Amino acid sequence: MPSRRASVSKAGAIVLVGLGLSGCQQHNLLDAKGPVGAAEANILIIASVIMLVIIVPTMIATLVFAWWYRASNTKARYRPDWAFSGRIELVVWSVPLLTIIFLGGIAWIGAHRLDPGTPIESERKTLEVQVVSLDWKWLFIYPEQGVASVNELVMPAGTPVRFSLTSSSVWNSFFVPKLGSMIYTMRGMVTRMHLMADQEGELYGLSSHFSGDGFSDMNFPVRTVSEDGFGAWVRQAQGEGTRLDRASYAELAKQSTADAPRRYGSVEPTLFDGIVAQTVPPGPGPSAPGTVPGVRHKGGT
Amino acid sequence: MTDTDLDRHQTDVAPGEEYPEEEIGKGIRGYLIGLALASLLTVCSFAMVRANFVWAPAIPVAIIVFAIAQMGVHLVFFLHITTGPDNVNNVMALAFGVLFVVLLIGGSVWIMNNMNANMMAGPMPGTHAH
Amino acid sequence: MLGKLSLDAIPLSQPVPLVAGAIVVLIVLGVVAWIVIAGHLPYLWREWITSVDHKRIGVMYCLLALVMLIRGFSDALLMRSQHALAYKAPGYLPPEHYDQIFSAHGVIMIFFGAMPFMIGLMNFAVPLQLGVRDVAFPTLNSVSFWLTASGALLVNVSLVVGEFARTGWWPAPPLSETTYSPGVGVDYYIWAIQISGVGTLLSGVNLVTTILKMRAPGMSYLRMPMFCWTALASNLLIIAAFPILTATLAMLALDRYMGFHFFTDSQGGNSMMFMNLFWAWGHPEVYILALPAYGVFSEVISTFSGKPLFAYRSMVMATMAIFILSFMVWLHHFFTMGPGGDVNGVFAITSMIIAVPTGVKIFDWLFTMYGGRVRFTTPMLWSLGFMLTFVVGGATGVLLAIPPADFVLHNSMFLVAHFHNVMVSAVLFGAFAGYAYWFPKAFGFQLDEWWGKAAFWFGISGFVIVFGAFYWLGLLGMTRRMQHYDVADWRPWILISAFGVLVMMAGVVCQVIQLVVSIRRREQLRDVTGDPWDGRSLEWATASPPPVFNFAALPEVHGEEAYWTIKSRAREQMRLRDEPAYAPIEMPINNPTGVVCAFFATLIGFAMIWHIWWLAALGFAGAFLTFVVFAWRDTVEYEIPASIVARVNRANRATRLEALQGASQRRAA
Amino acid sequence: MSSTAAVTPLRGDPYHLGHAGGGHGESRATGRGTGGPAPKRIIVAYGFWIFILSDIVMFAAFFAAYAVLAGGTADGPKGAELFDLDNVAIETALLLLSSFSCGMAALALGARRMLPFQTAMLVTFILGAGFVALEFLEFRDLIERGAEPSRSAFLSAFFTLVGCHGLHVSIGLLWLLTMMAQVLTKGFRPDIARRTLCFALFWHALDIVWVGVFSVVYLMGAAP
Ligand code: HEO
Ligand code: HEM
Ligand SMILES: [Cu+2]
Repeated sequence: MPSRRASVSKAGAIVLVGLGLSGCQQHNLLDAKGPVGAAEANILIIASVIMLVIIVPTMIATLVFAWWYRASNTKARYRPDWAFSGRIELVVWSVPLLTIIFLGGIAWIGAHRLDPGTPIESERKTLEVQVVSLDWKWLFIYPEQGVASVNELVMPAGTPVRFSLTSSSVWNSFFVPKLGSMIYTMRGMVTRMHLMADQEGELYGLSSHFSGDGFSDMNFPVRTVSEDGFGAWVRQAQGEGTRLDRASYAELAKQSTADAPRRYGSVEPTLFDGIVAQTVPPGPGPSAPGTVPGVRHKGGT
Repeated sequence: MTDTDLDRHQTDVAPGEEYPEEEIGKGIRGYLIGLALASLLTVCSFAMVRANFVWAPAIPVAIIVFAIAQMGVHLVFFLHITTGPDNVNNVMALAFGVLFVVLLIGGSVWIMNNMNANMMAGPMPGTHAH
Repeated sequence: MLGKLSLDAIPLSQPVPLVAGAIVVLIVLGVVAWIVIAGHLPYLWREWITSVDHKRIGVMYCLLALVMLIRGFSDALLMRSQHALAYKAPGYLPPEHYDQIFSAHGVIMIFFGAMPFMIGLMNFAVPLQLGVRDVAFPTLNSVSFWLTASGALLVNVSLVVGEFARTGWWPAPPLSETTYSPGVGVDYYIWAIQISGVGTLLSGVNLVTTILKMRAPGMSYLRMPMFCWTALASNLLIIAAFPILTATLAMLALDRYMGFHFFTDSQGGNSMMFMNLFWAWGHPEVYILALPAYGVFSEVISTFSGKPLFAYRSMVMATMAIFILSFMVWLHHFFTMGPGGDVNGVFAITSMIIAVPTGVKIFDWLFTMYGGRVRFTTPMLWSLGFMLTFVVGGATGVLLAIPPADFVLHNSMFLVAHFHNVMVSAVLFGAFAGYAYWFPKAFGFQLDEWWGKAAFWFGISGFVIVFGAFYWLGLLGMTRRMQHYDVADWRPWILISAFGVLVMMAGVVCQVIQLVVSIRRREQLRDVTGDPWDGRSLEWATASPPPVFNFAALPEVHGEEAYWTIKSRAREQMRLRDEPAYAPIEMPINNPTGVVCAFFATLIGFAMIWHIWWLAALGFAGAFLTFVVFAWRDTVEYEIPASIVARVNRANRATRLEALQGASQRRAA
Repeated sequence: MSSTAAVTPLRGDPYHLGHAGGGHGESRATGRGTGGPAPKRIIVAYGFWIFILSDIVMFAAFFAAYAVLAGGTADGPKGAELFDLDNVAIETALLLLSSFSCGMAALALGARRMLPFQTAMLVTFILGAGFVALEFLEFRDLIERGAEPSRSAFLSAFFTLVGCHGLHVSIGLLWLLTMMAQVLTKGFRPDIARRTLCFALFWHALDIVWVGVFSVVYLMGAAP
């Protein structure tokens, strides 16, 4: 993605923040940390500005007309029969229409260029990450590295990442606001998305599709690290030893909330495909009331 | 506007007003034509599947065409949609109904086909780089 | 015998819902006891509960809506206070309860707040504006209302018996399937919505038939008031969209009750299909709500600007364009499910096109004020508030309709802000404008302006604060439906929105006070002429409150603004129209079909929710029997003698003549 | 402004498409222009017509679900293995003939002739009941062969779509009996005549839906 666009969007973001809203930069998605997010923020700002050009005068006109033509204003001319003007109608239909043609063009192009399935061009080799949403935590599998992590996403900055996403039970939506696009995770299906981080740092990721009682805890830190840092993290994970196979996955798939991040040193290679193909049993859903820590159940069953 | 005007409009709209009765013979003829046409189309549809003289991929298309034709026959000869009173409204309502039915079925099939295609397991289907 | 129902269903371990439920039950019982003891029951039964008069039914719809809006608002208060407390803390509402609250809030606000309000206003005003005596099917109208009330009752029963859905206002599978929602919450949702949905559908059929087939002599399509046009469009949408919801929820029910596989994630089921079908109803639904509100604004702005609606025909065209377009955009609710660029692109563009006719409406309202004499009454204030805030909500809608923007804003608080921005400013403000505008017509006295204006100023300020904060929270990446959070950046905005809700609450309180004060001061606020606002359409041509038969003789319509034409002529000639020749009038007899049907519907719903099959069968049999008994009646109408018609009409004519002469004397002075 | 022409009863088809003056109120047609509210007969029939259209939209939703889920057989039986087209052909014939006899009943109703009316209604009932019975047997047979609705999404959608139509026909039969009884006891009163015409509308509409069902579900499902 061209960086000029990114800087335009940054300028826009700074303008918005400048409106007395400082101190919120850390999570502001207009200040994106990756090309996808930057392009989306850019579109968001451009479209807003274009619409504001129409909206603000309309609001002002509403106030001005209402005030000037108030019943008590004897200076205003009362035209009780004036109810049509071809010229005004022409303007009234064509201005929104032209604006929409323009915005529609942006939408059409954007829908294709920024479709989550569209790969990101880069000299670096794309990293594969498989994502499984569980009740209520995230599992990230790095098939090429043979490691996996729970509730913690580590990715090298400057390297495009291709996510393949599915769910162990109900739907969720994978979303890292500062990187851009979100996409649903659904059992038995794979959605795909490409993202890239520009710089190292720690970001915030979360589920943006309601998935039940433990939903509020479905967030995770995203650490974007250097390439070396990523290698180090993989080695560290490999050193931790525990293996993610069908048995340990079945344990993991049970409902729980606010699990601390943890890693698996090796992963059964066909696990993700098995989850998608549903040869691995689904997350079991709620068990008997009161057995899930932090989740109490109310009568009714 | 006069009183008699108002009065006329009131009696004009008295509830229960009926149109002169249909002539029975003419009525039966209409239904008979409808029955004959509908039977013909039904037979054609069923024959289409039974007989194997038609190019297979064309069969569903033909069935759809016959179905649409038969629905038309029913509308005209059984529901009297073209001759009933206040026809414009009836036909307009029908047209909107058909529009929404087409939008709903067509839209759903189109959307769901795309979704299913994009969400298949395995490698990315037709990775579309632009 | 009792299916799944047992004492466990009452949440004895949970004080908050139990106390809330107990309070509601006590209030309801108290009101009922008071009615019975004070001896009002026979009157209520005869004149209201069994009434088939469209005006009474309209009023009851609005009353139901007002009560349910307050219930929905208290849910909003609970949610905002929970958030205020739930920073890095569990707050006071555990997730399984909080999840029920936002689900109930959405359901109640949309199905039992906004819908009945709009249907109530249409019921009340449309036949009057068309210059006819009632809707096409008066008894059916009563059935519709009581079925809606039955749905509302079931939702409220879930507060104390069992639980409500924890799946949001659209119960998306697989979360709503039995595996993940084994409780009765989703079943309450399904049956409450199915029952009230039937009511809504029937009322749609009723109003469409009324508008297309029953208009005063001379009232051609292009002479109908704008509100009738928007009502027509809205009810056509009901007819086209509600069956989809019925079918979809039936499929969900079959999945849950009989192990079908429509939306399950196994055996070939497809959960995405639910979203597809739900939004094929859901999007038209938001215009079902918005269109009548647009109609109210058209009436109000034109009346209080003292001018005809600007570019009436353009408005008609825009209304019908919105009607058709609204059926072509539903995918914009799931851009992020991954349908691909082409599908997203097409639906993005169709969605955005709706901005064109809506914009035309905004501009035409603007030019209606231009050259007018604007009176800042309460209904007009609500309308101006709408115009000022709705454009922002509409623009953010267009923003969300751009797929790349939606990819970061979907399901965020930005979206929550968008839809409240449009629903509160269009639907709620529209409802309040219509309420204040037609109240004097319905009851014969005006609402207190001071308290009304106070309600407006508190309401709109609170609204801007709450949802302004929500917009910003969305840009900070906060998603909807969170029970607690641990992001420090969000905290100030959440506290601001909590403050805003308190301001809104002041508005709600003012609104209630307004009603009480107005009832107590009704003699000072009396509207004797039947035309307190100097109105332009036919509802102002009859007395306030209108007699059962609405018009002594159906008015003859000349020109686009039926009553304005009549009134102008009267002012020119300094005399009223000639008295019509009075004739006896046949009106439908009040009957309890509606309330009896709804009784059985409630039984069916409750029995199905708790799997009490015999009770459900009993309910079905009872409902069928009710229909047969209704169909077997021999006399369905009674006659109002011409002498009574004459007396009622002459009384109104006398006050009008007085007003006419008074006005001319003032002008002369 | 007004002419006495409006009072003369209208016959034939004065409302044909493209009739001028729809916009400006000079048309004399009842319900459209200066004529005032339409007569009850038209109001009732039109209201019911609208209701039928909404019912058809509901069927459209079930059709859409069927179209999308027809492939979701979950390795279970497919349509081609299950459907017995002879049975469907008989069902179709029964329903079509019942539509015809229902038309005869409507004509007899118009002519106020009790015996022909009751006979035609009875024939309609028998044909309709035959249809429902055949469908019931078909469903029972399918379930016995293990093709029950909970087997796969395809079967769920199939049973629901076809069953929903069958349910409509059954309700229609109940209604039919009620109308026979009403006409018998109360005669051809206008309100009862109106209701009977609505029933006829309903019955014909169900036949139209059936055309969609046998074409899309059975014939296209059985096609190789
Ligand atoms: C009354 C209710 C109502 C109304 C009127 C609208 C109006 C619009 N809505 Fe909104 N919406 C409503 C209720 C909802 N919407 C939603 C969600 C929603 C989403 C999905 C977002 C997501 O889930 O990620 C999109 C894309 C839109 C788009 C639009 C558009 C384009 C309009 C347009 O109609 C707006 C048109 C108006 C405009 C634009 C302003 C006036 C125009 C002028 C002044 C002309 C000039 C302007 C331009 C040329 C831009 N809506 C949801 C979410 C449900 C949920 O998820 O729970 C609800 C309830
Ligand atoms: C009057 C003031 C109102 C306030 C303060 C308010 C507040 C809220 C809040 C806090 C939420 C939850 C947001 C979240 O998911 O975190 C919400 C959701 C919602 N509100 Fe409101 N609301 C108000 C009025 C309305 C009205 C009038 C309507 C409809 C006509 C409405 C419809 C909804 C809907 C549909 C939801 C979504 C529920 C869901 O997520 O399933 N609200 N509202
Ligand atoms: Cu929408």
